[in-house]
Amino acid sequence: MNHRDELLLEQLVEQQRVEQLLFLEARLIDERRFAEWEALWVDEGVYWVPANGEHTDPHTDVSLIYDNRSRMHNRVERYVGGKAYSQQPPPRTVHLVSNVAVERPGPVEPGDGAAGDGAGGAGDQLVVHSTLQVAESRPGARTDWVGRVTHHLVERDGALRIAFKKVVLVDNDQELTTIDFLL
Amino acid sequence: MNHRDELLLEQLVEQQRVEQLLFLEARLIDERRFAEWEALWVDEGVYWVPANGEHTDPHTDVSLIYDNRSRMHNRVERYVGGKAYSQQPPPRTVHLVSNVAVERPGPVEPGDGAAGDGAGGAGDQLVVHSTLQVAESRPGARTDWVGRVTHHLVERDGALRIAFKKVVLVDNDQELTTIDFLL
Amino acid sequence: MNHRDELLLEQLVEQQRVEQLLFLEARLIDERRFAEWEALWVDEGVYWVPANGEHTDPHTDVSLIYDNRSRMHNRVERYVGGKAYSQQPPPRTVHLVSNVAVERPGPVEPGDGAAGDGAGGAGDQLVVHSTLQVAESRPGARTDWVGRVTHHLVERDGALRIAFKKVVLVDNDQELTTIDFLL
Amino acid sequence: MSEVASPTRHRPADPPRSGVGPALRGPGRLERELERIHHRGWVFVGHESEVAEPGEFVTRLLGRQPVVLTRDEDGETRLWSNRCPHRGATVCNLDRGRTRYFRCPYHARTFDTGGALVALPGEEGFGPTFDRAEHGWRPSPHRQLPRVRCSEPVAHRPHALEHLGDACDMIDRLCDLSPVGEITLRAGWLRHRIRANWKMAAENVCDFYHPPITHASSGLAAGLPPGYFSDAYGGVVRDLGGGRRGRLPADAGQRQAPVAGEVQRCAPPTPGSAGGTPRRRRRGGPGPGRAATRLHLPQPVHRRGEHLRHPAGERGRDDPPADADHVGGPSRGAAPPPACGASKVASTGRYGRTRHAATWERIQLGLRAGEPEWVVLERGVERDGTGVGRALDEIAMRGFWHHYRSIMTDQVPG
Amino acid sequence: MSEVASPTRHRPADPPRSGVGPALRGPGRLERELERIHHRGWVFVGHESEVAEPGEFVTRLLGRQPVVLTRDEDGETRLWSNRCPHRGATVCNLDRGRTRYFRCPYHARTFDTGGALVALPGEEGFGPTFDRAEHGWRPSPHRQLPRVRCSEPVAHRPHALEHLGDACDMIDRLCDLSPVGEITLRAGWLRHRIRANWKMAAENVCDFYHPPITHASSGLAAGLPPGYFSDAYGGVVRDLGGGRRGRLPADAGQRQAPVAGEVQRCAPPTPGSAGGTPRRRRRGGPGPGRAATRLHLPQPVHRRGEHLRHPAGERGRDDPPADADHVGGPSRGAAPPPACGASKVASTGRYGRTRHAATWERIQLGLRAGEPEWVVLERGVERDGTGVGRALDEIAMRGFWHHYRSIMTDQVPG
Amino acid sequence: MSEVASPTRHRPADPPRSGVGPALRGPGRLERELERIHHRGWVFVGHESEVAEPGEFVTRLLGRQPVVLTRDEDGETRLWSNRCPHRGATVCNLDRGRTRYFRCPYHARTFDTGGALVALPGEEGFGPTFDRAEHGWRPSPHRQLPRVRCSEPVAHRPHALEHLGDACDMIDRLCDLSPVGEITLRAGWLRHRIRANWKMAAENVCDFYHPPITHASSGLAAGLPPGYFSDAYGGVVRDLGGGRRGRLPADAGQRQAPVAGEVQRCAPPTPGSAGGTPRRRRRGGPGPGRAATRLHLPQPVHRRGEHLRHPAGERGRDDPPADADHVGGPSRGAAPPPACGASKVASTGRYGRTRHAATWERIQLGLRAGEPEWVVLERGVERDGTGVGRALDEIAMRGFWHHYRSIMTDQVPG
Ligand code: FES
Ligand code: FES
Ligand code: FES
Ligand SMILES: [Fe+3]
Ligand SMILES: [Fe+3]
Ligand SMILES: [Fe+3]
Repeated sequence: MNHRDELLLEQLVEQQRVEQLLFLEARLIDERRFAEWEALWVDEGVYWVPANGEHTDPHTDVSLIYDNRSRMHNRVERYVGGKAYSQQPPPRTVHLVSNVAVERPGPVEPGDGAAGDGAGGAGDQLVVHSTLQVAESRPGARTDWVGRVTHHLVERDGALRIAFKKVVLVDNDQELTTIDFLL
Repeated sequence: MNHRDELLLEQLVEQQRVEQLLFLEARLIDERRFAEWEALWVDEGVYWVPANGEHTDPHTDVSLIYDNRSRMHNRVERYVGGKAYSQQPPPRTVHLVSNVAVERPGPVEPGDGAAGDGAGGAGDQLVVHSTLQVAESRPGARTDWVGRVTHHLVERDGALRIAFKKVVLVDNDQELTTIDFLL
Repeated sequence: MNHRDELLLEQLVEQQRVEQLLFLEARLIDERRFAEWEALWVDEGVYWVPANGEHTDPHTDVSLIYDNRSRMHNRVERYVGGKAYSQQPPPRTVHLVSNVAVERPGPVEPGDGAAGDGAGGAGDQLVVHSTLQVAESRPGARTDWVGRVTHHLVERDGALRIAFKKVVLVDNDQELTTIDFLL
Repeated sequence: MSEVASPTRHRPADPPRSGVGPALRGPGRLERELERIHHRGWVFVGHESEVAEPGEFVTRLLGRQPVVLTRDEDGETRLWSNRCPHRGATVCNLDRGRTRYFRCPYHARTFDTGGALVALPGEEGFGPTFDRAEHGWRPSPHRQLPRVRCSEPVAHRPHALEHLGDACDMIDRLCDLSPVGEITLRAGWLRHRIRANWKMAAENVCDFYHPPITHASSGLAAGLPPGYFSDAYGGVVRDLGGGRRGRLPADAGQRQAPVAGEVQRCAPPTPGSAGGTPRRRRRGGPGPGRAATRLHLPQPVHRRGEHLRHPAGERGRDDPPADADHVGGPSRGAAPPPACGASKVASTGRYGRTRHAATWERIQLGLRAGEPEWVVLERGVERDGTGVGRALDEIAMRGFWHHYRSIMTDQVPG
Repeated sequence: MSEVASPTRHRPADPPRSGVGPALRGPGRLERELERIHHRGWVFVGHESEVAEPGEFVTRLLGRQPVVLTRDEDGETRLWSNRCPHRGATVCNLDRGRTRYFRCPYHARTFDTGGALVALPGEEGFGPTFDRAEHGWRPSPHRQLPRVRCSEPVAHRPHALEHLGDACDMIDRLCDLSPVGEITLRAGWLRHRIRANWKMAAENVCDFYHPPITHASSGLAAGLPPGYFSDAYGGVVRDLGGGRRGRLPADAGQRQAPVAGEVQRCAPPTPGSAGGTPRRRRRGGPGPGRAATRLHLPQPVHRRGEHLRHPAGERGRDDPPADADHVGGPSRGAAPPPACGASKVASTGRYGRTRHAATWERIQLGLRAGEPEWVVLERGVERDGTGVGRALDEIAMRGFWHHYRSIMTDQVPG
Repeated sequence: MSEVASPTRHRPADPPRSGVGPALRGPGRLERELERIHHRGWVFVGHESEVAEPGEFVTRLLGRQPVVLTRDEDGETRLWSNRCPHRGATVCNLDRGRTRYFRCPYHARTFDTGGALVALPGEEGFGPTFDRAEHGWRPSPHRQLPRVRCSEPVAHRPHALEHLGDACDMIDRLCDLSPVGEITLRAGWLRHRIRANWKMAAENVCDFYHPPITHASSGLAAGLPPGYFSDAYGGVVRDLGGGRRGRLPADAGQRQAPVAGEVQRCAPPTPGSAGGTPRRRRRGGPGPGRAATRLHLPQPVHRRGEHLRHPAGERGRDDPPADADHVGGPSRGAAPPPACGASKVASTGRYGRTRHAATWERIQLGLRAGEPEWVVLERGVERDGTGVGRALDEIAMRGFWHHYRSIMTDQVPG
């Protein structure tokens, strides 16, 4: 096994950790284990779903979601609460994660959400690209949401945790039905 | 490479075997190589596609599919037979597998199909979670089926084989078009 | 780690290289970095999207796309040019790649595009199977394209490059909307 | 041709030509069908075992009318219009569940299982004359659930029984299969989407010319003798009038259990039978599995372009205490379904569903041609006068269209 | 019942029954609504700050009419029919952008921002009498944008202001919140697809009976006192006639800023508040964030089967120089929206959108039942004579349907 | 305006305003078009080379009528209504194939390629007078395939040839390009879904004002000289009456092969040219590839809401023995298509398809505005009297709408 392959091997281990984290995140959302989902995040985490294209600034342009941890918490509270008091089924979802690619050191690429949102990839962060499909089912309507995702992951207490997540839906500039689930 | 990474490395090899098995299963179905698909199963295999949510019991609730090996065989016979005698194109499918996660030893989680269906993960079984999309095309209709899948895999004669497969479609409580293909 | 696992480990490294190449290709298309996409190809590359099923011959049957490098170049030129002179948004896409499987040495399988198109897997080529979904968004229309893909990859100057790509859409025998993007 | 021609039932020299084509399309037809058949006629809404306990509920859609079937605190089944009397929202939005109160998600008017308005916001603002009793949940128009063996929407009980006609006897037979004289239907429903006119599903269960073809393989798989569906085997099909039909297989009298005509065996999954674990074996047993029955409820729901999309509710059941050995042996142990008359309810197995859906969609495509409008349903037309046809005769299909035409032209109530 | 019954507004003994059901369906209704309301009436098309610089443009759809809003070289806002005068293609196919020329993608006729035809292929072939001036871009029928505070489609300015009525005052209040006396709306729009009749969104903003329920959690989250939406808290709802309504919360006078009625607080995301980077802190500050306002523009677009799908344009804005501290404190610092009258424009927060969409879809399902056609909107009907209702009274909903009926029966122009 | 206004073809002072808008929508219009044009008129159904051998078949949809084109045991091409004469199902459900018998999937009635009923279940039950000969497969109404050079639906051959008019000459030219005097069309079809009215595709092939724009880049890529499509280059467009048009490029006479007007070069893929394997080189050669021709068949199929979705069948072909060198050199070696008249069939290349679809969808959006209804198609109107226009003149578009109006108002048969 030559040197290049050894480097790849290290990347493999990292890749496996990253993939399994993303798969776990997906599963926690689908199973509505929101407390565990929140526990994947660092306190200063930022969760951003921009609207109207890929090159917007969350401070000057409207977003579909732009949450700090406290707003994330409120959001999932609403999901759980809405279920409790009335006969309203929550939407069912399946999150399909693919194209997981860890960004290797090198010049920072623009457009990854690193600039303008204060969550730019500091030295100890892993920047991870992936693609996401969310199959949503509610009574009478099946919708497939698809987008490209950027995670920033940091090591905390021996585990990878999420510092930043940006989901650019392919149709975020079009009419959309209600998003009352986590992307 | 530290100890944690070595464990991960072993998992990588296992992960690779598992993924490739699932990809092979998908391909055999898409290419209608049903005999080879059947050969992936152990004789006592159980193939279950529940209806009406995630928490049903196949013995007391209706299922979309709940097959033992003999019923599986009848099923694929019908697929092949239906094609033979009449001018009816079979549906074309592409199975997309993602989020493959091998369940690591630990307390058994409820809701994995381990309870209530008699196929619970005995010690030598690998419990594998994944997500599945099946793109189906028939004349005049393209449908995307999405669900979460649990496989139980066992080692037989040096190869992994399928002992149990459960597919929970995201919309299994809604009106569905005909399922005349393998999920 | 036994011998079988060591072989698997080598395959893992190769698998990682292949997957990351396919993910990169997907990303370059989605970000409309067409020049970089072209650079992934060898000069004699062939890009084929057959119509009307899986078993057609590009020399005697119509295809949706059947390009050599020069036609690929013209194609992406048109994509860029069409955008420039008029107020017409290009379609937005997300390519989701899954089920990546490197074909291991053994008897050549029929139907992989190896025969009849002159790009058959010579000894130094990697034959890679995968599944592809392309989520397309244009004003007023979201379409999901799904197909099975075969890549032939060759080592050039220390990097994997694409010698052949065949995309069999699941509904390539049905009415299709316009394909004015790379699959 | 603006209306459906009646098959000429008694003149064999004149081939009966049924104007099926126009009955599947044309502006306004669906609206009239909804009004005359699905909103005004008898429609199966649910079995009382589905709401066995007080507070249990299921929601259904009858044509375009959403309803809630529930059981009140006194143990009575109740059927409510799932349309809030305030501003019209659907009050209950789950498929099934159990609750003491139904709270409308819009302005939170809250009703109990007996329909009483028990809470509303800002009640004082409605003035001193406001009377909660006048603002309760509305019963679903002209539908109630009496305690017949098979629960049924009934306004005037005699009328409903008359509507069911001979089907009542079949329901009795079904229930008699159970040691306790009752059945339960709590296993849930399967819901289908079929891109064909809803009447394709209804007419199909009057069609006994197709089983030898469509059901050949499943018949063989179920151990039926070759030729089982043929004339020669000796069964008969009856046109009972009013859209009802009966079928009696030749071997009906030779069975242990009183098996009614349209019953098809549909063995439930039996993973244990091939060598399961002890635990599975204990639960399901090694035999061919317990019998199951399925109801098939075609209903129009949406209109898109030319097609009517209809979700045919299909419900499976494990008849509660009876096991396969009890009801009739391994090859044909089936319990009759609560077939509820008027060609709107019929039993069918799961295997057949797949092929039927494909066939109905093909008919939809074929009949869109428009020319000719009619189809020829002539087998056994010379036997129509007797009301009894041979096994493959199309007598019941002719009866179906005759009855449909009666309803749509006001000759009889739906 | 072919038309919408008017609520009987002054006879409290006669419960007002509004025929909402038929207003949501029926053949030809949408066409008539498009003609009378969306194509003929005043409809908000855009704010002039969206095209701040010459050559900036946005494209919109007014009912079925595509338009381009742009600013010409002289700095004037212009509204063009986005339908090529040659062969009818949409000339500009981007949501927004900046350009000097609009070139039709079919045959390349090219127009400048002032609508002049500046290039066409093969001009010589059109003969010596061809005059470019007769072949320019057409202004959108009867709509122009004057420089009122809130940009508005206006043909005869007095008429438009009359149409806006008291809403003009609210627009003034909104703009007065800005130190420079103007606002900008350049943050982009969110576009929703809701499977319900478009009037559900319009009527909803006249419905003050629902906030205590639907908005309870967001009200609490925003720091509103318990009971804020109730009668007892003291606010009032006014039916201003002509489809306009006003709402005044009890605490309106106690605030620093002149807050108009329908304003809801909708804090923008404030990741910085939990400990962001210095840079973020500089931009957004650690407080609850700057105020935002959103416009809500229900519009019918497509018809599929029974449903009307409508994209409700929703636009967010950071009012430019004002920050949260300036406009009203942490818990209720909101800027009024440019509510543009006629129940076609209303403010709403993002939180509410999710729940509203679900509710409107449920109403669509409930009212499809057809029986009964009407709904009862009676709260406070005995106070209708005064034009002022209590906080939860349904006076404005009655006014909405009264005005709708007037438009649809030609009693008043849209 | 309920009908399409005719362009005033001979009064240049009166700009021709064609009422295109109403022709694209309105209740009942599609039904009338289907009846008058797609079900009653001459429609291309297939080329006899597609069913070269006995038993080969292809299935097609003509408007709403499914048909099977096959070749019987005697070598004759036959066209059958793909609607079972029994109960109406589509008998054959594959796109193409080869078979001796067609077996209906519902009740298994079986027909041979000559349409004879050769098997049916339970035949004895139909009585002694049952005659298989009366229950055969129905020929598709008024359509048959004679052995004209380009297969064509023809009832009375003279009429069909009259319908084709000058197109016959073009078909002859096409076939003359082949050494054996015949062409084959066995390469399969591409099927498109375009969200625009089907007439957009039909009218487009009468529009020679757009090629300089839409096809500029592909023209350059194909080696055409700059200005090739312009008036100055010297080509002409003819209105041949009856919806037919001709186009003659200026260089038509300078070519080796007799190239008819509407032919566009559409080079097939030539991967070999850049350095393929010897095997590929043998098959395709290193040149620019062999010529290909494509038919373009717009057809309405489904209606969803406002739009007509139509699959335009597009078929590619490698003309059998001729290679590129033979038919006309590298840059323009094309074989004329079997253009079959009446603006229902036209040739077009694949490159253009992408852009055309987008344009037609934009026209659909633009013309939905409704105001004004008409579009101005005036280029060269002063030359209409001669029947010959310059290269960019809109004479053929005016002719198209004139003919369309004639058909729809019964002045001429479709
Ligand atoms: S609609 Fe149910 S409470 Fe108002
Ligand atoms: S349609 Fe715009 S230039 Fe012809
Ligand atoms: S419909 Fe074809 S055999 Fe009955
Ligand atoms: Fe059947
Ligand atoms: Fe609200
Ligand atoms: Fe063209």
